[in-house]
Amino acid sequence: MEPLLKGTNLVKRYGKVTALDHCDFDLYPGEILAVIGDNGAGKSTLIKAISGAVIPDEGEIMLEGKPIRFSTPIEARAAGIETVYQTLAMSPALSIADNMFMGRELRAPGLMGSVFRKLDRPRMEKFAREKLNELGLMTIQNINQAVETLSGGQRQGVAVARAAAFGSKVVILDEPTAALGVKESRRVLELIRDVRSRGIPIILISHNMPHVFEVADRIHIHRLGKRLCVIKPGDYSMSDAVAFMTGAKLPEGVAEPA
Amino acid sequence: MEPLLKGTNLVKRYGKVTALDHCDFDLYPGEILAVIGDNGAGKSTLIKAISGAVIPDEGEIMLEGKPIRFSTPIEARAAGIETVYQTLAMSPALSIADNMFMGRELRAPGLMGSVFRKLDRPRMEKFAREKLNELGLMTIQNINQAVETLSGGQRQGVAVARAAAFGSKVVILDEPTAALGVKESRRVLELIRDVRSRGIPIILISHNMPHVFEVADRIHIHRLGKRLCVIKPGDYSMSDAVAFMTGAKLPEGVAEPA
Amino acid sequence: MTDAKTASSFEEGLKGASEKVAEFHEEKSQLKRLQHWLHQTPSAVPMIVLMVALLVFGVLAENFFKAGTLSVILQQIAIVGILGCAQTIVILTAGIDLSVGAIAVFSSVLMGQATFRYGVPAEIAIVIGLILGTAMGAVNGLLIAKMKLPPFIATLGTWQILLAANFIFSANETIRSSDIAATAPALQFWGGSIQPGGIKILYAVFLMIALVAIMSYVLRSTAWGRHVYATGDDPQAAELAGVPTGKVLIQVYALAGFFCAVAGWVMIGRFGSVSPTASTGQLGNIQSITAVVIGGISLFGGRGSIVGMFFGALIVGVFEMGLRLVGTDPQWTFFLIGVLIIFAVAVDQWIRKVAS
Amino acid sequence: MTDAKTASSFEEGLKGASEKVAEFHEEKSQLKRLQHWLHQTPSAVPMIVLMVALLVFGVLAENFFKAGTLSVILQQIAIVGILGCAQTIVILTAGIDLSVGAIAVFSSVLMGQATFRYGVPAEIAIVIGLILGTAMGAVNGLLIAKMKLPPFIATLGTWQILLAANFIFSANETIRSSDIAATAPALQFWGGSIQPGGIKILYAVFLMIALVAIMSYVLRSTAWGRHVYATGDDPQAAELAGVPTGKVLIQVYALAGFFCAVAGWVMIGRFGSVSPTASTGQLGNIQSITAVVIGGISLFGGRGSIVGMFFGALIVGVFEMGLRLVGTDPQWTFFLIGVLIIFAVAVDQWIRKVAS
Amino acid sequence: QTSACLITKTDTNPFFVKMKEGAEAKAAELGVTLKSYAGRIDGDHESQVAAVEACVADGAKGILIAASDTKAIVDSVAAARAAGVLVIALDTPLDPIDAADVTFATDNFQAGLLIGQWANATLGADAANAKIALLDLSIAQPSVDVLRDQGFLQGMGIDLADPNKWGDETDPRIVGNEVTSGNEEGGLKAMEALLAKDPDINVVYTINEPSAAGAFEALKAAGKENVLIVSVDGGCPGVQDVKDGVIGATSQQYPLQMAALGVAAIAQFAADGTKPAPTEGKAFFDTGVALITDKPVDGVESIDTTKGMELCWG
Ligand SMILES: Nc1ncnc2c1ncn2[C@@H]1O[C@H](COP(=O)(O)OP(=O)(O)OP(=O)(O)O)[C@@H](O)[C@H]1O
Ligand SMILES: Nc1ncnc2c1ncn2[C@@H]1O[C@H](COP(=O)(O)OP(=O)(O)OP(=O)(O)O)[C@@H](O)[C@H]1O
Ligand SMILES: [Mg+2]
Ligand SMILES: [Mg+2]
Repeated sequence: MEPLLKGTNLVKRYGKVTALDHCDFDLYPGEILAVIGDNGAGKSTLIKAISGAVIPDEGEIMLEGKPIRFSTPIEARAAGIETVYQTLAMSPALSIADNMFMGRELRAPGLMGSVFRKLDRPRMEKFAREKLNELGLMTIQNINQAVETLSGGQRQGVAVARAAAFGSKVVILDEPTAALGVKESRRVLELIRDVRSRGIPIILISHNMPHVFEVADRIHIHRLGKRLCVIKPGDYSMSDAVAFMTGAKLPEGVAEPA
Repeated sequence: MEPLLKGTNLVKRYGKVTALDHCDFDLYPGEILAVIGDNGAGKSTLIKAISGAVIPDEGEIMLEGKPIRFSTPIEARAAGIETVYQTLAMSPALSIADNMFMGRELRAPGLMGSVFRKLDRPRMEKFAREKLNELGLMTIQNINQAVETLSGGQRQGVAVARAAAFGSKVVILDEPTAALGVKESRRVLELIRDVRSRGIPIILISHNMPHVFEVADRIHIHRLGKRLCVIKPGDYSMSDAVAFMTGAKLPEGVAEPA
Repeated sequence: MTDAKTASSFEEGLKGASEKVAEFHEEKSQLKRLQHWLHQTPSAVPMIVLMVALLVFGVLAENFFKAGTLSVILQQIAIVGILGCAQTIVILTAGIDLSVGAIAVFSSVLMGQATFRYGVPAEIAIVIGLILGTAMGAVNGLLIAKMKLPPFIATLGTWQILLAANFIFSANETIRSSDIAATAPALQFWGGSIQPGGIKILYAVFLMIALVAIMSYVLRSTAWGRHVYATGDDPQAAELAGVPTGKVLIQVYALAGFFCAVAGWVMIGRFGSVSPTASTGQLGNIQSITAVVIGGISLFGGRGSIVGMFFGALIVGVFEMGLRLVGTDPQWTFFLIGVLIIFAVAVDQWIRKVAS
Repeated sequence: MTDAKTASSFEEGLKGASEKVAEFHEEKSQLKRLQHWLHQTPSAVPMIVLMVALLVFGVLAENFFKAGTLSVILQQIAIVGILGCAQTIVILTAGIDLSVGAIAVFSSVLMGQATFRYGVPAEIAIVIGLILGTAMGAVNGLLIAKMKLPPFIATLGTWQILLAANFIFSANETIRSSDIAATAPALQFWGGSIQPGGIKILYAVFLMIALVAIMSYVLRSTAWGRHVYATGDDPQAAELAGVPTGKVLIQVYALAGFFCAVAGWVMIGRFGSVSPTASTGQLGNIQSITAVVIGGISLFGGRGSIVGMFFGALIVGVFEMGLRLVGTDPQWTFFLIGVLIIFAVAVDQWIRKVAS
Repeated sequence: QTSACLITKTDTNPFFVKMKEGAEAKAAELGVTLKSYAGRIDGDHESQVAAVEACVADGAKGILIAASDTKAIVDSVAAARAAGVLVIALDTPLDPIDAADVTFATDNFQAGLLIGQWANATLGADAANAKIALLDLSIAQPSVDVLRDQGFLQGMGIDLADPNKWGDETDPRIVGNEVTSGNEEGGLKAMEALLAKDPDINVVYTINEPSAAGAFEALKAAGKENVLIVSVDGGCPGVQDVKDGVIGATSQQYPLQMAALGVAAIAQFAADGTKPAPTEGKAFFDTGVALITDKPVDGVESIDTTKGMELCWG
C-alpha cells in the first residue's frame, strides 16, 4: 500500500536550533499513527511542516503520491488536512461557535444568506453545542462565551471538536488530551476511533503512553529531530517505547547518530 | 494540626458563569495536596484566588491562621506562595534566564551591582541551566533562547523549575506535567517530593490519576465549583476518585447539591 | 498490550458519570442585569456619556437644545463619522490608518481636478476619485500584508506621500463653490438637504448613518466581519484556524480607502469648494482615531463595535459645539476637549470595571 | 494503591535514558553568521540603512560629506533623539506617548516664564521645569496604570491639555534670545559647543548620545530594564510572574516626562528663544515615533533596542538634509521622506526575513 | 445684547492673539458679547466652517473672519449672510471679495512687495548676484504664504512663474525654499539646512518675525550676522529686532485696528442696519501696511523703528 502522506528528508532550522534534522515520515490510509518523543524532539515542528504552518528548509512532502508545498495552513485545510495545534489557534475574543466555524461559516438560507451573506448563527451554535456534547464537555455553560473565558481543558476540547468535525483526508492532533480530564480524554480517544472508522487517517502526538498504545496502529518514535524508528504497539511494550524515545535503548538495526 | 492555608466559602463569578460556588479548602503543613476535577470545575480559579491572581467575590483565606487578602500575585509571592499557572505566565520575548528570575533578579557583586544595579547574567544563567538539568530538560540547546521559541513542554519545564526553586511557604502547580514527556514528568514528580522533603507543602492540580495517587497525601475532589470531598489515596481506588469527580458516584455522607 | 488495559483501569469509575450540564443559580437583581447589559454591549457606555453630555450642555448653553443646533452637530461630524468607519475596520484588525484624512482630501482634489482641469464629466470624475481612493487604501494594505510593514509606519509614510502629492497635483488651487455648482453639481450632491419643519438635514448625515448601519451588520453578521475580528484578535491563531489574514488585511485597507474617498466626495458637498489645504488631511486621522477610541474600540484589535465609534464621534461633536455655544475661548476649548476625552474613556473603563 | 505502581510500570524504560544535551552540527558559513548577527542585533539593520543613505547622499550631493554638514545633521536630530529616548521606553511597554512634544515645549515655557515673569534664578527655574515635566509624565502614567486608560487616548488627552495650557500660560509670548543671553544664560547651556578643528558640535549632541548610552545600559543590564520589556511583552504574564507592572508603567511615563523636560531645556539652548508655538509641540510625537519605528522597535512592545531609535533618528535627519542638499522642493522633500520611511522599514523587514 | 464672533486662522500666532485682544477690548467698550474661534493649524478652513455654523446657531449678529482658505469658506459665509448675519473679512479678502459684506484687510502682496523693493534697493548693484533664502510657512501654501513670498520676489525683480504658487521660480539667485511653520524652531532648522546647501546666502526672506528670529540664530551660529533678513508682521518683538539689527526691514500690519473696526461695524449694524463702506477706489477697506526700517532707501516709503514701536501691536 502506498502512504497517503509521505515526508522525506525534512529539515527545519530556527537560527541555531535544528528542530527537524532530515526527518522522514509516512502515514498510511485509514491508520492511527502516533508520534511520540521527548519534549523538544521536534514533533510539533514536524506536523507544522506537514500542515503548512511552517515551510521546511529542505525535503519533500507528498500527498496521495503528488508532491505538495503548502505555504499556509489554509491550503492544507483546503486539501483536507485538519490540524489541532498545540497552541490551539483560537481567537480569544470570539465565541465558541465563531471559532469552530472560522473560515467555513454557514450562511443563512435564502436571500439573506446569498445576497446579504448573513451568517446562520442558530445553526452554527446548535452544531457547536452538539459536537461539544459528544466530547462530554458539559461544563460549558454558554455557547456564546468568548473562548478566552474557557478553562484550559475546555479550550482544548473545542479545538479537538473542530478538527474532528471538519477533517476530510487527514486529521492531525498535537497533544489533544494534554489539558483534558479523565472523562474528556476518554471521549477524545473514542472520537479518534470514530474518525478512523470514517476512513480518515489520524496523526496523534501524545505523551500519554497508555493512550498511545491503546489506540495507535503504528508508533513513530521521534528523537533529536528525526524519526528513530516506527513500531507496532503489539510488538513492543510501553517500556521499550519509552526506552527508545529517551535514548535508553536503541531499537534493532538502528544506530544512534554520532 | 492547624491548616497552613485555609479557604472558606470562596465565591467567584464571571458574568453569568459561577466558577467558584462557596468552596472550602485546606492545606496542611508539609503535605502534598492534589486537586482533581472535571475540566471547567473551577480548579484553576480556586488556586488563582489563593495566589492573588483573582480576587474572590466572597469568602475568606487564612495563611498560618491570619486572614490574608492578596490583591496581586506579587503580594502572594512575597508571602512565600509560588505558583505555576496553567497559562505559564512567561514573557515570550525574554530569555529563559530572564524569565526564571523575573522580579527577583540577581545583581552583580561590588560597585557595579550596588551603584549601577547591573545584573549578574552569568550567575543567573548558570542557576537556570542547573535547575533545568535537574528536570532533565536536556533538549534546551541555548539558555539565552527566547521563551517563545521553546516547545510546549520545554516552557512548562521552565515554569516548574522556577516555582520549585523559589517557593518558600507553599508551592502551587496547576497541571505541571500536562505538556511534559514521560521522562520529564517523572522528574517533576521527583521534584515535587523533593520540595516536600524541604518541608514545603504543595498543591498539585492534575488530570493524571496515576501521578496523583502516587504522590498525593490527600486528594481534594472539586466538582461544579466546590469541594465535593477530600480523600486519602490509601482509602479509595482511582476508579472511585474518578467516579466522584465525574458525578458517577457520591462519596459517603455527601449529598449532590440540587 | 496488557498494561494498556491496566493503565486505564481506573476509568471504570467513569461508568454512570453525570451528564448534567453545569448550571448555577443566577442573581437576577436589576443592578446585575444592568451590569450584564453594559458588559455585553460595548457601545452602551459611550451612549450614556453622550446622553450626559447632551444634558449638561442643554443646561449650560441656552441655544443648545434647538433642532437647528442638533442638526448642525450631525452635519459637523458627518465627515469624521465616515472616516471613522474606515478607521474602525482598520483598528479592529489591530492596525491603524494615519492616511485616512489624506486619502479623503486627495480624492476630493482628484474628483475636482478631473472635472475642471481635464474636463471629465462629474459623474465619471467621482467614479475615478472613488477608484483611486480605494487604490490608495489597497496600497496601504499591500504594504502591511505583503511587505509586513507595521501599519503605523506604512500609513505614516503614505500619509506624507499622499498629502504632498495632493499639494503638488492640485498646485494649491482651490476650486470655487460657484464654479462647481455651475458646471458639476454632482460633486456637491451630499451637500443637498431635506428640510422637514425647517430643520436642515444634509444627505451627508444620512449617508454616514447608513454606512455605520451597514458596517455594523457586516461586521456582526457576515463571515467576512468575523474574519476581521479574528485577524485583529490573534493573527497567528486566525491564520492557523483558516482565515486568509493577508487577504482580509488588504480588503480592509482597500475598503477603508474607499470610505475615505466617499468622505472626500462628501467634503465637496459640505464645503462647496474643493480645497487641497482642508485640515482633514492633517487632522482627519487623529479625529477619527479619537472617535473610535472614545467609542470603546480597542486599539489592540478584535474588540468593539462600530456603533460605539458613531457615539464617539457624536460625543466629540457635542462637546465642541457645546463649548462653542457656552463661549469658551479656543485654547480653553482644546483644553476641555482634552479633559473630556480622558474623562469619557475613564468613565467607560470605570463602568466596565464595576460591571464585570 | 496497586494500580498506581502498574500505571507507571512503563516508566521502567526510562532507566539509562540518555542525558546527552541535544546538539546539532551548525553551518558556519560567513553568510550564516552574518544572518545570525543581523537577527541577534536589532539595531544592526537601521545601521546598515543609515550607512547606505550616507553613501547615496554622499554621491548625489556635493556638500554632503563635509564635517560641517554632518555636525548640523547631528544637532538637528538632538531634540528628536532625546524625545526618542522617552518614546522608546514608553513603546517598549506597548504604550505610546503622544504628549512628548507638548511636555517638552511646556517645560521650556515654564523654565522661561519662571525666570522672566516670576524672577526665579535660572538654575532653580530649570529644576522647576524638570520637576514639572516629570510630573506631567507621571500623570500620564497614573492615568494608564491606575485608571487603565489606553495609552493612546490618555496621552492624546494630555497632549491637547498641555498644549492648550502652554498657550494659555505663556499668553503666546516669546522670550527673545538676546534677553535670555543677557539675564539667564543657564537656560541656553546646551546651545554651547566645542569646536575641534573648526567643526562645531553642540553640547546638546553629547547629551543625546549620553542619554542613549545610559538608557541602553539600563534597559539591557538592570532588573528595571528587564521589567520594562516584560511589561510590554505580555503584561498579564509579567504581573503573574512578579513584575509590579503598574509601578513600572508609572515610572516609565514619569521618566519619559523627565526626558521631555530635558528636551525642553535643550530646545532653549538650541533655538535661543523660548517660544510656545515651537513645532515640536505638534510634531514631536510623530517625529519621535518615526525614529523609534524606523529603529526597529515594535509598537506592540517588548522588542527592540534604544540604539536602533538613535539610528532611526539619524536616518530621518540624513534623508532630510540630503534631500535638501540635492535641491528638492519642500513639497517633494515631504513626499520623498514619506517614501523613504516606508523604504527603510521595508528593507529592515526584508533583511530580517532573509536572515531568519 | 449684541453678540459677535471672531474667527481667526489659528490662535497661536501672536498676530491673531493680538487681533483677538483688540476685538475684546473694543467689544467690552461697546458692550458687545464676543466669542472667539480659530482653526487648529494654518490652512484649516474646516474648523472655520464649523465655527461659522456655531455662530449662526448661536444667533450672532456679526462675524469677523480671517479666512484660512479664501475660496473654500465662501459657501458657509453665504449661508450665514442668508441667515441675516453681517460677515466681515479681516486680514485676508475672500475670493470673490464680495462674498463678505465688507473687508478690513492688509494687502499681503503689498507687504511682501515693500520688503522686496527695500532689499533690492539696499543691495543695489549686488542684487544681480544675490543669494536668496526663502523661509515660507507650510507646504500647504495658504494664501498669505504665497502672497507675501511672491510679493517679495516681485519686489526683488524676480520672475514669479505661477504667481499662485511659491517654489516654481527658476531664478538662479534663489538658493531654495524651506517651510518654517512660522515659528523660531522652524526658522532655525530651515536656515541651517539652506546654509548647508549654500553657505554664501546673503538675503533671507521670512514669512514672519518669529521665523526670522530663528533664522538669525542659525546665521549667528554660522558666524554670518550680516545677512540681510526681511520679514512681515510688525509685532513689537519684531520691530525690536529691526531696531537691534537682527531684521533689516519688516512690513507692519495693523491687526488691532482691523479688529476694532470690525467690532464697531457690527455694533453699528446691530444698532441701525448700516454696513461700512470700503476704502475709496478699492474693493476693500485697506487698513494699510508700512515698511519699518532704520536704513531707509530711496524710492521705498518707510518709517523708522521709533515710530514703528508706537504703532506695533504687541
Ligand atoms: N519559532 C522557533 N524559534 C526557535 N526555535 C524553535 C521555534 N519553534 C521550535 N523551536 C525549537 O525547536 C525544537 C523542537 O520544537 P517542537 O515544538 O517541535 O518540539 P516538540 O517535540 O513538539 O516538543 P513538546 O513535546 O514539548 O511539544 C525545540 O528545541 C524548540 O526550542
Ligand atoms: N475570565 C473568565 N471569564 C469568564 N468565565 C471564566 C473566566 N475564567 C474561567 N471562567 C469559567 O469558569 C469556569 C472554571 O474555570 P477554571 O479555569 O477554574 O476550570 P478548571 O477546573 O481549571 O478546568 P481545567 O481542568 O480545564 O483547567 C469555567 O466554566 C470557565 O469557563
Ligand atoms: Mg510540541
Ligand atoms: Mg485549569
